[in-house]
Amino acid sequence: MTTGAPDRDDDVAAVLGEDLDRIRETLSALETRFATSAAVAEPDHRVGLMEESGPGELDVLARARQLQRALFQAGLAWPQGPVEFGGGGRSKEWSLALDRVLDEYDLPSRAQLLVGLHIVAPAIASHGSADIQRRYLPALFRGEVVGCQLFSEPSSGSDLASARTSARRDGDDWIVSGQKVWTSGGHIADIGELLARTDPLAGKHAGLSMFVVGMKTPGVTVRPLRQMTGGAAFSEVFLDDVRVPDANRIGEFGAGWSVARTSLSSEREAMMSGLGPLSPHILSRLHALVASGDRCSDPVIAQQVAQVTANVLAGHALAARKPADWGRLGNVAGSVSKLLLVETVDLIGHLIADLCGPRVFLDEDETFLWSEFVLGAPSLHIAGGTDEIQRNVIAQRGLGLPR
Amino acid sequence: MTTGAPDRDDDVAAVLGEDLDRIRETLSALETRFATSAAVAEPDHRVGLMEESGPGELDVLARARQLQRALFQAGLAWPQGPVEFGGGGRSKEWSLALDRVLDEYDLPSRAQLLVGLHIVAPAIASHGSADIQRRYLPALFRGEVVGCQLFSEPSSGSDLASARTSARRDGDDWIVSGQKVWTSGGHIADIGELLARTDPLAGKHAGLSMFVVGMKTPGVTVRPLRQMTGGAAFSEVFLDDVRVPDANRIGEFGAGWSVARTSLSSEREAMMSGLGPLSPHILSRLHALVASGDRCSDPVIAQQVAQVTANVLAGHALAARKPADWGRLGNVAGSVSKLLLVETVDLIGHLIADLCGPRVFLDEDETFLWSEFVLGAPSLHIAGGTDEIQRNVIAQRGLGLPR
Amino acid sequence: MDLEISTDEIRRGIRDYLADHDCLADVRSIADADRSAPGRRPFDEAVWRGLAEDLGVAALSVPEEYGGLGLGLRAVASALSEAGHELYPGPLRSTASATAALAAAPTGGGARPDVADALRTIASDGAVASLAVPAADVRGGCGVTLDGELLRGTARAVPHGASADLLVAVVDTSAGTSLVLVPPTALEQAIRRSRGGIDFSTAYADLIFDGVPGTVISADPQQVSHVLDMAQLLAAAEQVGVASGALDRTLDYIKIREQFGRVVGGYQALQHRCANVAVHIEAAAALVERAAAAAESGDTEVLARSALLARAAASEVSLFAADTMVQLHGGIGF
Amino acid sequence: MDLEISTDEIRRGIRDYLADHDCLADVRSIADADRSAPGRRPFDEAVWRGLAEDLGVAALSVPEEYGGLGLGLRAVASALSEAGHELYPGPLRSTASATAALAAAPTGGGARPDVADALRTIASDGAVASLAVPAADVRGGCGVTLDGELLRGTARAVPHGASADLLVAVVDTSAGTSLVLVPPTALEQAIRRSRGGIDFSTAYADLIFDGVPGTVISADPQQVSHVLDMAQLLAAAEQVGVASGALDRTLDYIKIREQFGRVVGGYQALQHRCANVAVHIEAAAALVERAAAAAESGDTEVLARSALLARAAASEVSLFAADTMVQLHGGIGF
Repeated sequence: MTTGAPDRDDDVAAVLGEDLDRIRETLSALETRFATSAAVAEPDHRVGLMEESGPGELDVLARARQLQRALFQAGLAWPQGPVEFGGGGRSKEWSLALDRVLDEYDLPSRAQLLVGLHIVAPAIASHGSADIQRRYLPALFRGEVVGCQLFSEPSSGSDLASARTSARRDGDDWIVSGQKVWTSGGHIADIGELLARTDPLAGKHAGLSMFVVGMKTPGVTVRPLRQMTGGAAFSEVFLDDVRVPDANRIGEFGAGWSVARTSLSSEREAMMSGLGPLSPHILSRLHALVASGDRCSDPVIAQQVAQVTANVLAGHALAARKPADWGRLGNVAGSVSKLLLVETVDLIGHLIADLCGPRVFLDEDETFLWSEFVLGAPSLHIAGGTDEIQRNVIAQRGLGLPR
Repeated sequence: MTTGAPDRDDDVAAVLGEDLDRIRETLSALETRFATSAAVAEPDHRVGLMEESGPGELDVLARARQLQRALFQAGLAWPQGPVEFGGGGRSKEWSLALDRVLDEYDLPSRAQLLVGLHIVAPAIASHGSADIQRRYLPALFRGEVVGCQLFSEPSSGSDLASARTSARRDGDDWIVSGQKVWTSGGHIADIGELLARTDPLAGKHAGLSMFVVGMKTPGVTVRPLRQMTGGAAFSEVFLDDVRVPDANRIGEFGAGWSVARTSLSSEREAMMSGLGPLSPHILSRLHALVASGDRCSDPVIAQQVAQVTANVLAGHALAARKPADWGRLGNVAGSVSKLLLVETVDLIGHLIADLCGPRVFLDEDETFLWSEFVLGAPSLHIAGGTDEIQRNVIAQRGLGLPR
Repeated sequence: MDLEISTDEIRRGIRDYLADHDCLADVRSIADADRSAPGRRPFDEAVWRGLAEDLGVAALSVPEEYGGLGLGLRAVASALSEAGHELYPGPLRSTASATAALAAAPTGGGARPDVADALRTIASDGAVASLAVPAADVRGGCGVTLDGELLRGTARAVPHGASADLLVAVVDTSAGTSLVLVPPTALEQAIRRSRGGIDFSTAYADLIFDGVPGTVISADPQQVSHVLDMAQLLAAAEQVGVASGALDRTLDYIKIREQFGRVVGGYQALQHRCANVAVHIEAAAALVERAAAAAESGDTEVLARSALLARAAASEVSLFAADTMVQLHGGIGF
Repeated sequence: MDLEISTDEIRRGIRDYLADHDCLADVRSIADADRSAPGRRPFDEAVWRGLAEDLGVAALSVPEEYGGLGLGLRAVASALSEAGHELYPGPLRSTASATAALAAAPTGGGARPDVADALRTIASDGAVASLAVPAADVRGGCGVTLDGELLRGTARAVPHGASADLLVAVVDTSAGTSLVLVPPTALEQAIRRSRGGIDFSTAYADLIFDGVPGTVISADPQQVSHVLDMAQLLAAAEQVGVASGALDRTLDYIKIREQFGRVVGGYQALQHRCANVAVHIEAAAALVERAAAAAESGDTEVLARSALLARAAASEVSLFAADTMVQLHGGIGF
């Protein structure tokens, strides 16, 4: 078990009840199983905010898939999923409690599966036909299929609904052409959730539909993008007369915008939970960094540490909140959580820079490991919708100010 | 001389040259002259950001007028003014250097004259006829006439150009009716600079003209406004068929908006100088407060003190900057300075609150004296144009972003 | 009793009651009275009685055996948030803090008779109580020492100290810092000096003790610091309410105030500022919820940590929201 | 010579020259080279020679008797701001800092021959110089001690330390912390280890001295701290330039990038953020101007205070401007 993880309530036991013992047994066994191969597979000890492509990437992915399959078999991969597809049929509360227990165990990272599980799957689950649900949901939650998101385009960033990638009908298929960008994990994904314009004559939003596209389909080209951290977590994806069956449509014809909103809001909520950038793993390493330096008794640093701690605890408490407790902000909870998250990540970045000084940007042992975190922080303000978009959403949909 | 005043360059001597000795002689004599009556006239030692009406107010005003007259006679009240009206005919540089020297002397406050000198007078000097200049400028700078500003209305705050107070022509006069608000020193002023709609059919901006109105003219009613500090620095002014001669018009018919902009920009520039809220007097008392407490060695407080010091020095340096050094921001220099000022005042307010804790809001000796400063700080974000308006101005007129 | 439903009922009950009694007008009249003759006039007695007795808010966290509802700090925190939302100027928080201290006192098979009496009078008689705590930068007591069985010294700026019927004080004794109950008969012997100031939503008084009897209800240092943590939590809950009330009033105003031919609430700068306030209110509220839940489940360690973080966050957001309210009201806000 | 006109000429000259040579592309290619084979490649030698020799920027503050222009720190600060604006990755600041240290060395009727030689080679030969200073949290020297006449120890992360022809180092000696000149012949004996990292606009190297000759040019503690102040001021000047370059690039982009059918530069949230950056750039620039003026007029006390405040303000605004640039470019900024 990790040390220094943030504190947690003990009502986990109350929610999970008699399942708890069995869960802990399963997770302990998995911890042991994966620990044996950990030293080999973990490429280095860098602390980054994103999974980036690199030498050890495929090993990490393989371990993530193995873990996901094992959790699925134990009924712990998809607690809220319908029982007929292999889900657990549990409540949201149960699922949140399970996440807390999962946080306690030192298991391989599943970060490369998150887009599929927390962006693609919710869209399919909420809007997809029974057929498409059956085809993709169990496979995603079993770790057999890795998903990515094909939403943004060079000229459609914040204004996502202006997407130009076109899908024109051809018999039972659609022929898709266009360019997508900022696709996390595009190069390792099996399927993509594709937002395309199916009716150029309809309104901006009404002209969109959503599809599942196989990333190995002829006409799909993935080109990784170099980013500020030096790594490549994102890709450009070119779609050149790609044939997608109509059976792969998620939701109604013209309902693409509504499906996209489901995905985006699920993404925001996942980010603030332990699944997002502020994993227990990162937090415990942060605590260790603070404790190791000679400045941990510096009052100026102490103020920053307290602020970070408050934000992290608040974020976890919000992630565990019941929908009813959100009041008028219930429909913008993801945006609230995401703004708190990015503020927290910035605070951590500043804390690290203040603690390490120039050693964070020079190739110094230990401290340089944080450079990717510091350089990665800006991306979180943009990914999943910019801060400006989140504030517009809160003000207009949450606080009732005019659009 | 005050102690603990912010440091200043010694090139004051270079600019003022051989005048410097004579100036110091004059100011020393004035310091001695006013020191004898100081204990009587200063009502208390509270530290506020605005002159507020109260028991000792008229004594303070009388002393301000006496000082102003003495400075005028010594050629130190209106350095940049034309010689034929009693001004000094000096350069801006000379005038700024004089301000620095003035800061060194412990002279009575002239805060109640500032609106007349730094808002009304610049408008008359830039736009007024020779006749109106002759009638008002020397009187303002001699301290014989106290001015106030009649711009804002209940429904015209940030959107000043939507002013509805109407002036209709009647022979050689105008008949003015309407309501003005947030008039600083309205109850002590002799004249007001009045923005009124002279042509309801012309465009929003083109329909405005500017006048000088005597505050004792029949139909003018001044009602002080209670504010957050408990005091009353502002008034409402009701204008009820007030007769104003056309000879009191400042600038052309329909040029009221342009005249107002001169006043507003002059106001902003004056605020950041030693004439504004951050007078050498307040700063030396702040230094004394920091030094007197047991927290002056607290690193968290030290960070705040350093930040305040940096802002104050930067503000003074900007106030002394030559127009050419502003580059593309030359036409929005007042807005830049004002935003820096209000940020500084907020920083000081937080520092005071952190230093004094609850003693700043309880009737405690010494520390409670700062409560007016802390409570007054918010008003500076609004007076002279809100922060939002200043940022719009900087972005659009300075940085060239679209309107 | 289902706590969830209760909490909502409590919130609604208090909000409706206080809205009917226009607290803000009461605060303004207190301020006006003070400005004409400094020295604060007390809160409205009838509103307090209605709140404490008719609505039973004072009894929320009093154990059932002493006539209370036996609810935990989540209910009390909710009540205080509502009172803060309306800027209620009476002794709800001071009474709740003292109640928390009394209810937490070690019982050992039933509370001591004096503690039981104090709880009963709070639950049933609308008694005003307060908690005298040390200043923020002081370790130890509130300025008062217990000398034998008599209290000596001055407790400064005690919330609603002039109106309090009974007091719990953090006091220096020979056994260390302790919690001391000053029952009504004893408190009458204290000299009370009302304090002026600029907080018109809470009255403060210095309480001067010159040989006033008091009884130690706990000398356990952990108990003392647990009580101080609960007081921080309750203050934070009230502040979150103050912040949310300020935001609501701001939203109401900027939805109708027009400049440049449109409502100012349509400007992105104002929308984003309000969104930021909302985010930080939720963060502070989440910390309060967390601390209150920890208090209820008896996890004093989590309470200790999260109560102070909640208080810090709530202080900051209440200032931020109040400042936003002033700014976004323009001149009339000031 | 009228300084005002000169400063403008200097600014324009450097800006035009660096714009012609596309520094940003050079920084990118340095980064690309480093990413494929870690270990930074040096700056473009031809651009440095053009800047130092053809434009005479290296000679700005070298006294006239040693072939320089004899200008003060205001001119040098202006030059560094322009270089920062273009993110020039060569040794301009390191050379300027060393030059300031050499020019400030006590002369007593003409500089010592070794100092004079060093200044001449900087002014006329395009020599790369650097200043090795102690780490921010360290009092004393840069990690190197003078043992008799030989230097021992390691100066870590010296800017452009791998390319430097000569070095001024803050060194611990038996007479206290002193300024030591390491002339070209001596510096050749140091072991140099290039440092990797994520700053592609400045190369760093550790310099290891194992008995390398060096000569004390000043053991006066005030002189040492004056030199460190000047170095802070020059760093601040460069950072102000970096910030203003970031703002300019941001403005260029948001004036053309369209979303929701309009340029994003029309949104109030973005306008206000840019306005805030501009305000803080001017504040930092004003502090730099003030510190530079104090340095020129020999007011070391004002310099000491304002140089550190300028540095702190410039550090903050350069981060703020760079972060704004990344954010307002959206995904392509990252």
